[in-house]
Amino acid sequence: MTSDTLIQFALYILFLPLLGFLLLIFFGKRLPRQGDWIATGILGVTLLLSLIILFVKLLSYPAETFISQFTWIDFGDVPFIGPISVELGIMLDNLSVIMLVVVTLVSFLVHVFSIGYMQGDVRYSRYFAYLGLFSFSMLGIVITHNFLMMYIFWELVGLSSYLLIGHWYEKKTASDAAKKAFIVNRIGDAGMFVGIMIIFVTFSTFTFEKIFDSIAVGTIPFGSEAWLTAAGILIFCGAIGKSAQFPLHTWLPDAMEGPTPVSALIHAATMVAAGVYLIARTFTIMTGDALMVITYIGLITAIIGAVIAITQFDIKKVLAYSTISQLGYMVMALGTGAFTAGFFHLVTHASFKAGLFLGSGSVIHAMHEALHKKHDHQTDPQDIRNMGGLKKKMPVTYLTFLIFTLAISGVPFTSGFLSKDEILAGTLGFASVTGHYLVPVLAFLVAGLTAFYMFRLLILTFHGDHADSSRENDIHESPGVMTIPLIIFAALSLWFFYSFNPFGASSGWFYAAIERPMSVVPSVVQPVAAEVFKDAVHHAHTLAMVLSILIAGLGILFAFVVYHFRRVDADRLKNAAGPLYDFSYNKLYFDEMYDRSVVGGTMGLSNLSKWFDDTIIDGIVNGSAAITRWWSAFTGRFDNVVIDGLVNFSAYFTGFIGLILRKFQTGKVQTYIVFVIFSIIVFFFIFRTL
Amino acid sequence: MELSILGIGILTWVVFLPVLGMIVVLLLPKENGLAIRATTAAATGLQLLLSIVIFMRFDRALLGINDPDSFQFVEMYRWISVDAVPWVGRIEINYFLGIDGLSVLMVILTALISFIGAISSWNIKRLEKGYFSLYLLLATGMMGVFVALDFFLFFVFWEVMLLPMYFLIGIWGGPRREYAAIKFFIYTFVGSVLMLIVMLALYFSVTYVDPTTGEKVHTFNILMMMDPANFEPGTVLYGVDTTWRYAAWILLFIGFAIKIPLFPFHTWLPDAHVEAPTPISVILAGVLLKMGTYGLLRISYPIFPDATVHYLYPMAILGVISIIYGALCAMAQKDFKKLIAYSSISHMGIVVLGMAALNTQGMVGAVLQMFNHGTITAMLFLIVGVVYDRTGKLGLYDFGGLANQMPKYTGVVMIAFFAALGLPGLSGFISELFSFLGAFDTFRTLAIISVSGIVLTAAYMLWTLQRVFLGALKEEHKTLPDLTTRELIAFVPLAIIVIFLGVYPAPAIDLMNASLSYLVEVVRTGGEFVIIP
Amino acid sequence: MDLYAFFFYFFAVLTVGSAFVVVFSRNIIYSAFALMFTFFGVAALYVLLYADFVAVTQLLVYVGGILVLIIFGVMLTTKVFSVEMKTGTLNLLPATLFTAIIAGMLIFVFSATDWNVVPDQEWDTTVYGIGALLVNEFILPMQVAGVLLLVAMIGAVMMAARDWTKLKSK
Amino acid sequence: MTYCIAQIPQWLAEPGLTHFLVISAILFSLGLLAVLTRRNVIMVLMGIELLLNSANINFIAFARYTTLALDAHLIALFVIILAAAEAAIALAIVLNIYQQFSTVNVDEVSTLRE
Repeated sequence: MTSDTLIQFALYILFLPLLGFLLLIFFGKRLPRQGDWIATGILGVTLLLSLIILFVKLLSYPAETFISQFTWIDFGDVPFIGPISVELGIMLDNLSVIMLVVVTLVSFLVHVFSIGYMQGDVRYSRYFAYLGLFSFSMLGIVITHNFLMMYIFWELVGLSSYLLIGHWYEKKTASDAAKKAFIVNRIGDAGMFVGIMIIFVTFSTFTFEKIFDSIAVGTIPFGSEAWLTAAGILIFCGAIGKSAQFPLHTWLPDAMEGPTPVSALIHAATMVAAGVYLIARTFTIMTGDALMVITYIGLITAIIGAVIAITQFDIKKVLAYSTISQLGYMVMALGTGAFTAGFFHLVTHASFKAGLFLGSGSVIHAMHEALHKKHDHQTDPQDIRNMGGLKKKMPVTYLTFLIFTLAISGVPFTSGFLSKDEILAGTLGFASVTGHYLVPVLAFLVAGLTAFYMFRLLILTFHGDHADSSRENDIHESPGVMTIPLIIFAALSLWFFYSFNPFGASSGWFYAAIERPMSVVPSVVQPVAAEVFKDAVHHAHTLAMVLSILIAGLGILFAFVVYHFRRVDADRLKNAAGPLYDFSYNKLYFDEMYDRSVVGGTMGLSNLSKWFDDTIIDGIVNGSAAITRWWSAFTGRFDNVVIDGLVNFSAYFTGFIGLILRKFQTGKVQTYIVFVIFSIIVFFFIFRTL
Repeated sequence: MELSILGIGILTWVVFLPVLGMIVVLLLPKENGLAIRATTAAATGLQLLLSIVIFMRFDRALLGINDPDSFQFVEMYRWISVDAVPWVGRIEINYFLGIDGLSVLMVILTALISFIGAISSWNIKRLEKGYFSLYLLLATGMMGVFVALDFFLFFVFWEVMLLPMYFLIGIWGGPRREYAAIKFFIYTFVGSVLMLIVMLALYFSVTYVDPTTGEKVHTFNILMMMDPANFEPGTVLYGVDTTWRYAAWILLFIGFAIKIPLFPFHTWLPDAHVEAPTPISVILAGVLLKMGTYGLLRISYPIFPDATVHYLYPMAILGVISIIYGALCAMAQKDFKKLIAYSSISHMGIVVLGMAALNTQGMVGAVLQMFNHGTITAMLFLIVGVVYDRTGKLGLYDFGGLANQMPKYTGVVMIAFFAALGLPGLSGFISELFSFLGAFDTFRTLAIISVSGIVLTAAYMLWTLQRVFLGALKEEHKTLPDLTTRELIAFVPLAIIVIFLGVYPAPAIDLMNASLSYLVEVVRTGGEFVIIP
Repeated sequence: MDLYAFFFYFFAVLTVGSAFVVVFSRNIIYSAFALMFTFFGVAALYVLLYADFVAVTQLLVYVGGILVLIIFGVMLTTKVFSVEMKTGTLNLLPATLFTAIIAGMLIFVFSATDWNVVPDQEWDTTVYGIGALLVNEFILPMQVAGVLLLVAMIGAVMMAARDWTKLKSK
Repeated sequence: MTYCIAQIPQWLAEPGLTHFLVISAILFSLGLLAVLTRRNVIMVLMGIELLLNSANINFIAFARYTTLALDAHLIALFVIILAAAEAAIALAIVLNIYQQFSTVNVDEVSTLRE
């Protein structure tokens, strides 16, 4: 199979979902079964094609990069700047072909799951149409070969995320969440836009390859390394928004207002991981300083997510914060230089987190049906306090959920263990080279917390007794279309897909395929060199593995002690933590803080502008109104004729004259003539003196 | 390139077809509303058809700007020529039409929006005859402004456009129409007066030698004014970087800035929009605002390159203020139409910023943004018109949940709103992208500040979307009908253009790229250009 | 003081004097009759200025036409045989003041200006010249004037003939 | 002193252009006064006739003493024509006013004010 065929396949993969979107948006309601089979079928085909590409690429062309591009806009030879043209194109390298499979796989399975989950929804066909639009945009991000297309699809996934979060837009919370997601993402995107501007102004192109080559030969923005760092950080801003990194992470928990499969697809597995993918793509031009920023942002995010997740009761919220935390992990990994580990975690996380969300979807679906049967509309079907004991009722869901939980906690023989272990080793190595020991310490802490809160979730949901025994009998296992995707994800969360050695991924195909790219930035601002880093990681590896197993075990043990065996009372713990618990339960008060400062500030500013416009610039300027009133009092014969202060003096003056003239408007011709004559006399004397 | 129909040049046809329509309308009995509407639609439709012919036949490689030989579809006749007036000399005013890459897109936009406006005027109820004849006169005035190459002719068209607008707002407008119309008129008229002053100053400063008689003739020819060699030594505007030239530039700039409208001169716009009937709002936002920026590019830039370059930075600052201030004001509005009006201010700020960048990307972005803003805002005002026609309400909080009730309408709304907030894949993005890219090249800090505008735009647009279309439907709106076929006819072409130019903007960019690059060259070599970080 | 001067002063005094009566008489009928003398005086002044044709026209049109019209107007709108014949004034003080200033101004301008007077020319009758001009250079104004008169006539008839009381009762 | 005495009669003895102009000025002022002060519309009309006459005197005087010649005569003729038309229309209006308001006093007819 030649490279042309691969490119062709990639184009099919990109545009088939768009075709599905168009078909469904225009004809969806008229198609049999509202067209869900079209959407699912298309995704199935793209999955097949991506798998073909993956195998062919990794087996036949492991080291090559295929690019196909065309000139989209050509400015020609621009005066004072030189030739400018904008190319669009696609690029297939190992990174993108792996991402292709991840995206199409998760998307396909979510489509299948949705057929069961969304049964009977008011906008069933619309839902599948939007899923198609999302798949298209996400695949666009994956296979693009330039910044512009990256940005375009970056915003388009934002759009589809907006549409899907707001799927049930009759609910105020849903439309609020959708709006919040889009706007918060826009903030990040604005930063990314500035970064892209810096790049474009310097290199007159958007294409990754050309930019990397230019930097490699020493062309940097405005001749200063600081600008290069700034460009890197600004591009990373896009990732901050999309991957819900601190300080823009607040939209992701709210986004759980969308349907649960959407949360699995967009807000767990693919779109939020796009930020990580972006960093991986632009890793080449990241300076050491930029990577340091990325590391710490990731670290902070990981901690925040983990700390908040401990105390949440909404099953989806817990998962959302765990997603934030895991994304922080990936970002941090890339920041430290553990490139492969970070990206690996993206891939493994995609399957087990999508699985977790679908599992929670399955639970919520069952709860919802049970509550519906009892006409209970008060009880929240998503609150884990209303669950418990589902193990017996939903065995498939439980078992798969258990595997996912083990994976995310980093227990050996799971995919999560492989990737997490590599990341922790990476942080240790990073610390030993640079001396930032805070990074590994906190990273290990987060690993422990993750194990704890995930098992807390698992235990509260599936173990023990059901909260309300009267509805226990109404809860049933979900149908096959929903459990089969779960089983597939569970299988993918085991180690052997990635490496035959369950205690180290570095010998597997993944590590062979993905290698940390060479940095092209000037040597003064280079990050830790790949070889040095590799050595350090190698030394730290065994330590990291032992520690990570230990810590995960501790977390799990603690969760069992508190929630399963109830040796320690959870309420006592809560009271002991006191304000810390409140802090965590209220999500560290981020939303409140932003509402007061950013949202309030903007609204205040906007009201100020309106006031300024209505009062100062426009309206009757206070002064002119006062003068008008003074004048009318002075004449005493007129109502307060409002001179429309038309902003500037001339308008005011016109009104003023008008007022005087109005006085002369007696309706008697003779009076008018008197005035005419008077003016003639005046003119006479004026011109006489001239 | 020449193209004539019945011996009359195509530009004359394009400009005066509406006047022909107007004559027919005036001859029709006033009871025959259908015939009047059909005539209007036919006249503007033919205008659109001709503008498409122009688009097809337009030579993309010719430069234009200050080179009379590379203008296209040129028509030049002696219009007013008075010999030897005391202390003025020979007065010569030409009927001089022609287009280049700068104006061709505006011609197409004008024809398109005129046609859309005619379609959406269908449900005007009162005094149809007067309305449609004024409307057609307005169409002629607008088109004339974009094709005139003689300053006097330009001015005449400018004023011809002004009067019908005044009456259209003042008679067919909303409850406070007189106030709005007067405000519009006075604002614009102040601008006209300032322009007139500069026009006369230019007239007395510029002469050329008539090749047939050998005598020196004062002229209103814009192209002649662009050549510094034509300025008579000792006249007001002679020289480079003189105070008088700066003053003239500022006067012109204020005149045009009122029309754009740029930050401190913008308050007529919200009032005019709120009061104007829907089609007039469409015209106002779709075409009239572009005259300001077009005037700057056509007149201020090449005639006063020295002053232009000197004042680039203040101009860019005003643009940035407009972007952010307009967006902030829009966010605080409770009236649907006012919100869109302020969003226009914000979007036109982007045009000014792109223009001030004075490089090809920025200029192309700016002119494209003029076009795109024309189509997008036309859609937005039509959207407002749809709910206003059905409910008579404009408050943002009066609605909610229309998405379920009117799905086709909501589809159109989605396209327009997302195009307005610069979503990639729709035309607004392309032009904003290049405006910002260009601006970043010249004014680094300002461009970075202005990017915050796109966040604000997203915020108020989505908020509006939420308030009007999402949420629960109100009881009294349960019977609202979806879009009619006629409304769809108005929306669909615009939506198609918005999507097409978003996906493949090259056809539009190719039209103007050569001319605008040349304009950049002309202006930059005429003054001392510096990059301000 | 030759004969010319005598006639001039005589008619000047007649004109101005009767004009005074016109303006200051409280009885409108007196005013109307005094106006006749003013017109006569003006006609005589025209004769003194060698404008025979204009003088005759003045007599015919003003005295024969306009004055009659005015008197009719007076009769139709005033109760002639009542004591109400007197008409009031308004704005007397400012108007008089302004008029005085205007008069002073005019007289000052007229007498202070150095008129470009051509030496005395003796004329024959002007009728021939006027006739020639009327059908040559002034043909268009004459036609327009004719149309104007026609329009004025029809208009006046239309307006005067409309019966308001009947319209109102309907 | 003798110089002065000799001057005045001579100035008086030869009526020239200025004399006619002064007459016309006086007539003009009187007409104006009538227009301005009288309440009766017909009196106002008479004032207007006086104004027109004074203008005519000017024309004819200039015709005699300057190069204006016959052109001025013609203009005077047109003025007379105009005056005739104006008088006819004006009186028709007056009649209408009288029937409408039962008065011909201008100060009572002030609908123009609204």
